[in-house]
Amino acid sequence: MLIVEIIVSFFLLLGAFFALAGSIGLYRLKDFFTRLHGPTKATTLGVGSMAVASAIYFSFHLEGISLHEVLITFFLFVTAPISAHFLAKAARHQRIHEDKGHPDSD
Amino acid sequence: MLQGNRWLPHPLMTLTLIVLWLLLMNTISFGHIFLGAMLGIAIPWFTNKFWPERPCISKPMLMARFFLGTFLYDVVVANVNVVRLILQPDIGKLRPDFFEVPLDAQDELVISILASVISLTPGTVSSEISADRSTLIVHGLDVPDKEEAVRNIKTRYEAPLKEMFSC
Amino acid sequence: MELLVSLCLGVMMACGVYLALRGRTFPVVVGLTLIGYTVNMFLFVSGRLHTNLPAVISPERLNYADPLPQALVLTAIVIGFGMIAFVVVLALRAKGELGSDHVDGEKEEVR
Amino acid sequence: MNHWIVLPLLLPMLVGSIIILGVNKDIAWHRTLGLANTIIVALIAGYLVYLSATGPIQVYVLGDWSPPFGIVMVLDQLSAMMVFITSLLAVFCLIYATRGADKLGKNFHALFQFQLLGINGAFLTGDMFNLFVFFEIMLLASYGLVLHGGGVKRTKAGLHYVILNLVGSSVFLVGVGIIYGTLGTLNMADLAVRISMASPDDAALLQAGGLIFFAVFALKAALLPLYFWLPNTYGFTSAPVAALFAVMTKVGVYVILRVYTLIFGEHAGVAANVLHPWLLPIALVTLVAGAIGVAASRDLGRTIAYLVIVSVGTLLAVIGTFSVDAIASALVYMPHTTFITAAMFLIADMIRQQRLDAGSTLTPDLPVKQHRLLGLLFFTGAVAIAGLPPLSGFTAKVMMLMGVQESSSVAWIWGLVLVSGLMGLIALGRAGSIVFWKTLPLDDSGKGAYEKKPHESAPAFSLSYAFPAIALIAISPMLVIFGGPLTEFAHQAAAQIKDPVQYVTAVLGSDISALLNETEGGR
Amino acid sequence: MLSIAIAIAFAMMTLAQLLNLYRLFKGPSLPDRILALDTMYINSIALFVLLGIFFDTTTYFEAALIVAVMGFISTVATSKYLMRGDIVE
Amino acid sequence: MSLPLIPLLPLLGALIPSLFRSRNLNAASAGAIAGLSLVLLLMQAPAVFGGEMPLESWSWIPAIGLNFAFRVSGFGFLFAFLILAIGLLIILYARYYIAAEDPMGRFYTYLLLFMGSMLGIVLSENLILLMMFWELTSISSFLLIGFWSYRTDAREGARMALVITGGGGLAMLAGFILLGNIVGSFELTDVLASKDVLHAHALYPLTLVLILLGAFTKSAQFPFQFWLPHAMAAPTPVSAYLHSATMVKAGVFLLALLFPVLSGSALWFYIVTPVGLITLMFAAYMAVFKDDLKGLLAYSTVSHLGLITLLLGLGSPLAAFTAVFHILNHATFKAGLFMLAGIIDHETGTRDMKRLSGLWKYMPITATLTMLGCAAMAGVPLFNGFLSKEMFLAEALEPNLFGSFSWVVPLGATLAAIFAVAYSIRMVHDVFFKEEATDLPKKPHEPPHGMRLPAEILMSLCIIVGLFPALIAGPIVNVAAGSILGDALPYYTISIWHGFNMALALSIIALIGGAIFYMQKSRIFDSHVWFSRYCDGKAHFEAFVAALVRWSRALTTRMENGSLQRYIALLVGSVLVLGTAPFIGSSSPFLGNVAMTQVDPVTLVMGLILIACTVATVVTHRNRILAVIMLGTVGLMVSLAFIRFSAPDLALTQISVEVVTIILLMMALHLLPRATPVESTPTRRWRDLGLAVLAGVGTTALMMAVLTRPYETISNYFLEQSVPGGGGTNVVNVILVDFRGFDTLGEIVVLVIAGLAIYALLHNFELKAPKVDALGRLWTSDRFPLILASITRPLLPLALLFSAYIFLRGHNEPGGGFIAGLITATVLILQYVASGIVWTRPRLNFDNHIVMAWGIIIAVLTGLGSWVVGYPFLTSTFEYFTLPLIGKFELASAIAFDLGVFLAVVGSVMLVLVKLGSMNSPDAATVSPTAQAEKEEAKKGAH
Ligand code: NA
Ligand code: NA
Repeated sequence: MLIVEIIVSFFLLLGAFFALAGSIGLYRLKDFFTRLHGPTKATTLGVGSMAVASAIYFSFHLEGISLHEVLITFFLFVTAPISAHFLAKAARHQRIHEDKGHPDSD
Repeated sequence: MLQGNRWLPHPLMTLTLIVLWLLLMNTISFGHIFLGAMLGIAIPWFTNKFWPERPCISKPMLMARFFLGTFLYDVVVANVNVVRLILQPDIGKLRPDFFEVPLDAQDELVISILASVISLTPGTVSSEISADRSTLIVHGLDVPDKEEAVRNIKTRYEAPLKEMFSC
Repeated sequence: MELLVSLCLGVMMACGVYLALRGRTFPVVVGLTLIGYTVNMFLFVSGRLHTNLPAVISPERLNYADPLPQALVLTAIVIGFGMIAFVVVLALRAKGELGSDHVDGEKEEVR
Repeated sequence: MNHWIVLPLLLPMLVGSIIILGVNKDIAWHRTLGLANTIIVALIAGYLVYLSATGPIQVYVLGDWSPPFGIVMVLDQLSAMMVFITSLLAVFCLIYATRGADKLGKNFHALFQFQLLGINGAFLTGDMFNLFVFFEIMLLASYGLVLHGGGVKRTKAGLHYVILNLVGSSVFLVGVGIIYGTLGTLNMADLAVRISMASPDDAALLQAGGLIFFAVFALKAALLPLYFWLPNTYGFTSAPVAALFAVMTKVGVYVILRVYTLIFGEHAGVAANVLHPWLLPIALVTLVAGAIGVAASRDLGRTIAYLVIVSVGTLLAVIGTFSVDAIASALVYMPHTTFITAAMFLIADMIRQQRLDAGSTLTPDLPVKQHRLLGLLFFTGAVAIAGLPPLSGFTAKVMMLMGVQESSSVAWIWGLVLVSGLMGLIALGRAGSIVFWKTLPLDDSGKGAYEKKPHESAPAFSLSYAFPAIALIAISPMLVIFGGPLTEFAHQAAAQIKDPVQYVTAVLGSDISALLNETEGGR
Repeated sequence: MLSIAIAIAFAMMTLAQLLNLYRLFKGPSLPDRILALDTMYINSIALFVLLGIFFDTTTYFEAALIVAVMGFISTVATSKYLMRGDIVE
Repeated sequence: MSLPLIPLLPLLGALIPSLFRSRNLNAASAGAIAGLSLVLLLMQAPAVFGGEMPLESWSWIPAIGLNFAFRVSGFGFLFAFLILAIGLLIILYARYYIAAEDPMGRFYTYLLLFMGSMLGIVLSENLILLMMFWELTSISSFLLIGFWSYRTDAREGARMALVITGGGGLAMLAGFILLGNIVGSFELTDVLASKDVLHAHALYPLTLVLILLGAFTKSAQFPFQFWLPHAMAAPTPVSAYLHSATMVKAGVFLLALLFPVLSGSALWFYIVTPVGLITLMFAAYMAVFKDDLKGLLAYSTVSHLGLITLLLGLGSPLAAFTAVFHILNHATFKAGLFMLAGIIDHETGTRDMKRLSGLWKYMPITATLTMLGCAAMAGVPLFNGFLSKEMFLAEALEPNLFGSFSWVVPLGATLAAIFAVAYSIRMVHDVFFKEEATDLPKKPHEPPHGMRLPAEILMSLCIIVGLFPALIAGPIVNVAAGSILGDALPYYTISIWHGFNMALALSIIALIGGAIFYMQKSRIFDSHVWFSRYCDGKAHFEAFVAALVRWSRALTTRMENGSLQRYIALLVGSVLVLGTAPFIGSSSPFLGNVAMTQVDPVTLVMGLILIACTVATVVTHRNRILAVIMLGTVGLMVSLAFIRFSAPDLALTQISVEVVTIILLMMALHLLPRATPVESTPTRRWRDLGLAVLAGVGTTALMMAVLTRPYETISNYFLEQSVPGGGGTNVVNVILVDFRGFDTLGEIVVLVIAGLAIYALLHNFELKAPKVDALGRLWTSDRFPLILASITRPLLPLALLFSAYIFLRGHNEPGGGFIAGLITATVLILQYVASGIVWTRPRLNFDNHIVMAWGIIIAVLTGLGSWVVGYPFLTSTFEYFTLPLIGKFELASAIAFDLGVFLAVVGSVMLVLVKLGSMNSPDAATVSPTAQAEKEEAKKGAH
């Protein structure tokens, strides 16, 4: 059981690290388009990895396997690029890349 | 590969749904396979009009290799890479920029999958598809060489995708 | 914990009321939505705060959160949604009929 | 289990939905279904009144989950009477609406059925949260009906009505939260039992819960300072809707009566009689404000709307003394004022139509086309409203004056009820005089002034068009002629209300109600 | 050991939420704020998952999945609002 | 049953005259009805004169002491007789008087109504019944006075009469209720026998004053006298009837009727006597200066009513007796005089005594009759008026009145008598004598005989009674007075000659003085003008009403300034006051004694984020889209809180509803201004902030008060019964679909209504959307970005599977029909977002109206299923089945119910969002099935 705990802990911490990194990117980076990269990739992977951790955990803690958490990961991976694409499109429409740091448009 | 008919318009989708159902339910009892099959038949029947075209996957093995190999590897690498860039002390050194990828693929689904894949892999977010669908505008987090980036995308992602979906 | 929740509700209620007292339909709707969140929480919390006691019966558990307020709040959320939807559309209709989005249909429109 | 009790709810719910199914069908189809169902519901409601008068309080246990766990519908004399008033009124309002008002917008008939459902539900339910649900059904349907047809004034008034009530609904939930959070139950009878045993430590909190409810009910009932939405809402909406709404404020009155006799009544221990110090003065001030509004009004529709406020003030002032006699008299006044104000809304609408541009504003204009018919109707209605004999306003007023005699505030009630009656008389006299007598071209001398011509393009109404108004007006003398049985019924109903043990026994069985008796006796 | 990992993960995700909040408030552009909100949605999934492991229950799974679905739809709709004004056209 | 018929015949038959077109039939039918009543009355005469009092009584509304009870006392008989006899004469007279253009049928209808009401007053045995008839006379006289409604004076006169007499009636009603209560019965027989009980009661003064108010207003006693002269705007038959024998006499009738029980106290004396005296003098004086014939008669009437009141006030049996006698006499001559005034008006076209003169030449018979009437009015010997007036003077001279002020009454009486003589002379002299008038509107001549006949009869009676009082009037007056006074009836014979006494002397002084006063009239005239103007209560009354209206309007507009913000503030304020009041001065502790639980850091931070976002919503609210985003964050945090505190179902619901709400808000925002301008003043904002903070503090405080207290809930039952009774492990869901399924049914009805009402609101409604975004840029031309459409389409089946999962799991795990419905609706809406209405609509080819309606129908039918097997509505059932291969599964009726919920949610949410979306999408209209149906309908209509 210890090995399971270790694996779960690993995935959890790795996921949390990536997710936090995504948010740090959101916090730190200088313009919208660069900020977009963090949440799109790091956060998606991070949270996805935590879902996998959960799947592993419950597969060993409950009767039978528990894989449905993987669906969350799957869903995040399918939708994250669309969200990112849309946000980028919206930002391009607002021409944020032309005059950097445009204040709230509305 | 799997041809649909009036009663089973999307055999592949039906299969996917059954698998998903079992995943959701966390069981593989016969009762749930039965229920999943019922839903797997009923739902595509209802949604057929939304997605009448059956994606033609000519090379399933290539597909598997691509998504479980290249893609998964790139995702992890991309993330490590991005995290490194994000966390580096001097973020002023980044060279973010837009660049245009000319598209060979014409199929909507292929373009969409390509765009998604691009967004999930090294330092790039696809941010616009031109109106004539001939180019994809991509934003890179750190782009020292635009041409290199374009070439990378075209060979590493577009080519296999085109190939696996070409019938 | 109780104090934290109560404070959160107080702030939400205050902000909701302040917005509901504005002169334009849109902030009023936002305010009403906030008030709605607040009272739903209020009703929910009246069944007390329970940690890790979801009211799903399972043989391993002895204690459960009070399910009744939860059911009530579920109903209240749905009803509140219907109401908010209606008032949003009514705000549109009022804008069309009154020529302004002021709640009294009076003031000049400011873009 | 007597299934008749839930039919006034299930039938409108079902038929309303069936009407939606025919959303693209001919309006005649909607009308036939809606009207047929409303008539059936009214007949059933009539049977329920009979049932309630001849037997004990009946309880319908929905889902067969014994109270206090499930939801119950409770048929006592009060709820039966209110359901009957509503259903009967709905029949006439709907008939009037089928003369054209229902075609001004979409979905009128379905909304109407749901309105009926909401109101009847509010009267029948024996559960505090279910009451909230029915309030919301009633309100949302009323929003739809109020705004039916659109127009600038209607929309603005509707907006105010809707937003205020949205805030009100939120307050209701806070109230539910407080009482549930302290007493742990929602069934009204169970609340009554538990509150009687509540700890003195909870006194202020329970009282606050009780009074916060009152704010909501006061908004619905249109008490000062929460009635300002009413004059425009009622005055500017379509006539059949305004007429139906004559019963909406009564829902507020009903709930006040129910909640503050059953739950926060005499036996409520630490929260006993929590509303007593508040209701009477507020109602009296409302009465005065309403009368002032009546005097101030420049429009017939608004005049009647203010009369609704006056009637609410009167009702609650009388109820505010909380004696059996007073409540009985209020219950006699209830059908009178509901039917007559409804009739007046319809009459005002017919007048408005025949005066074309002048509409219902109180300015001299050409005579109405059918001055004899409309004049007679208006005059009769005015006599009834002003509380003059031989119509029901008089008997109700006399009974109310007698009913409050034991109250220490009798002088205030008498004075204000009588004076507001006089102000109503002045205002209605003025209004009728302007509409029917002071007609253009103004002429002080000539004989033959009866030859004055109305608008040529004004519509003329057949008797069948005027039928709903005539029928509603005709109820007034009926209430006098059959005043004996009516007052007797009201008296029994009032006695039933003032004895919550009956209610609690019916709902929870005698074991639990014994607790109530004990605690009552103990204090 | 797992509980320590969970605690650390909780701390990290909470910090992440605060950083998201910073971006939400700071902006400066609307896409920035929408991105911040979207990230908050996704990080909330992480919190649900952590909570599930912490309490040893799968009851929160549906909530996590729904937050994923709804966060996505919300972001798409908001972005479309910025681009087209008309969401359903 | 014959007694009630006497008043009921005219009341119930009132409409009959209106049925005929012929004027003769109008009059004849009215006359027949009145005649029939008179016959019925006379049938009671033997009994009445035999000293009995016929009485018939039925119980009517015991709760208000109302019995349908009638009596014919002697006094009532006298009055009823006057009402019917004079009424018949009036009917005859009016046949000639009412012009051809006037609606005669209606006139008779009103007249009969009035007649019946008067009869009701005088024949009622029950006080409440009497009250009903009393107010009926106010109403019917309102109609009669306003008969010529096109005239301003008629309208105003009628309204004033109604308000004054109606108002007095209200006071009297209050008095009657007090009286009835003190006595313990509303039957006159009981009341009249209860003098001692009443006088001993603390409320006697109030009762008396209230009843007197009613009587005085009705009988136009000072200071309420002013309405009566203005009631003269009525057609003359009306004046003749109302102001001689009937309406105004109702007041004195009542005084006399209740004389036995009310009188006999100092209070009675000190109120009634002065009022009568002042009225008597004041009105007589005013009458002298009236140029209008009817005005003169009106004031004279007021004055005579004052006289009768004064007599009753004096309180002695003989005075009461005299009052009764004078009632009879006054009715006779005054009715005749009014008719004559009407004849003069009718034949000359004017009633103005300044214009009329020298008519003797043209109308000698009318002149003669008028002189007879005036002689009676002036109290000239040998006429009936003299008799009662002399008796009055004799009473006035009774010593011991007012102690040392005992001279006041005789002096006043004499003065009034002088004025009476003067105006009587004036009426005769100014009209019929002096030089011949030249500018009369019509050429005067005698009226048709039928019109004069009633006056002739009445004047003859004046003389006959005057000559043979004991013979003609004696019996009836005795009977009448006897019924009031009972044993106290004084032994008194009416006769012309009582020998030389002080009263006779005063009579003579009055006659001479009156003549002198008339001759000196012109001197006083000028000084009188201002007095007359000042003393006309009408101006004051009108000014009062106008002020009332003005004041009401000012107050109303100040309170109801049409500002929703104020109304909301009032509502919030009311809640604050009501919620705070119980805590003030309460001995119960504010907080309970349950300890608080520990805060963990994660929850603390999330709570702070929630607070921050909430505040941010307010701070950013002027930038609306920003506020929406902040609101979205608040919603997310609330659902986190639900998860944190063990309510997964709520979290699911909250987050779904939240997103749909946000979409809805943005769809609306597209059509609304995108910014909120700064409008309210800083003061106002501070006020709002103060109110908001108080509301917040109140919420926190109440929440704390609740959370720190122990409570016992009924919920254990649900937890215990959920599996065995409801067949599900998710207790929240079992409560929703089973224990409290009725709430849920109501909840979906709310959603469906919202759909319906919103659809109706948006129907045929358009709102212009801006062509550019907030930065002034054209919208992106790419309406449906490729990537979204091509990914969401394959995702749709997966999402539907997910919602099926949520739906089916609901009974046992978090989920259920509602959340599944919301997921389905949102993913379908996502298709609209991705691909547009034109593309999506045909692919979802069902009317959302029908989907949501089926939702309710299925839910209701599921509930009704239990009826069939004899259980109440919504009784659930579930069963576990085991099928080969498939294994054990559960079928619960609750699932069917939940399906209804699902459909209602899908239908209503879709209906709203799609309708709202298509509002501004012109191409969307082409694909809506409803639009198609409407088009077809329009086509059908065109054919
Ligand atoms: Na990428
Ligand atoms: Na649109």
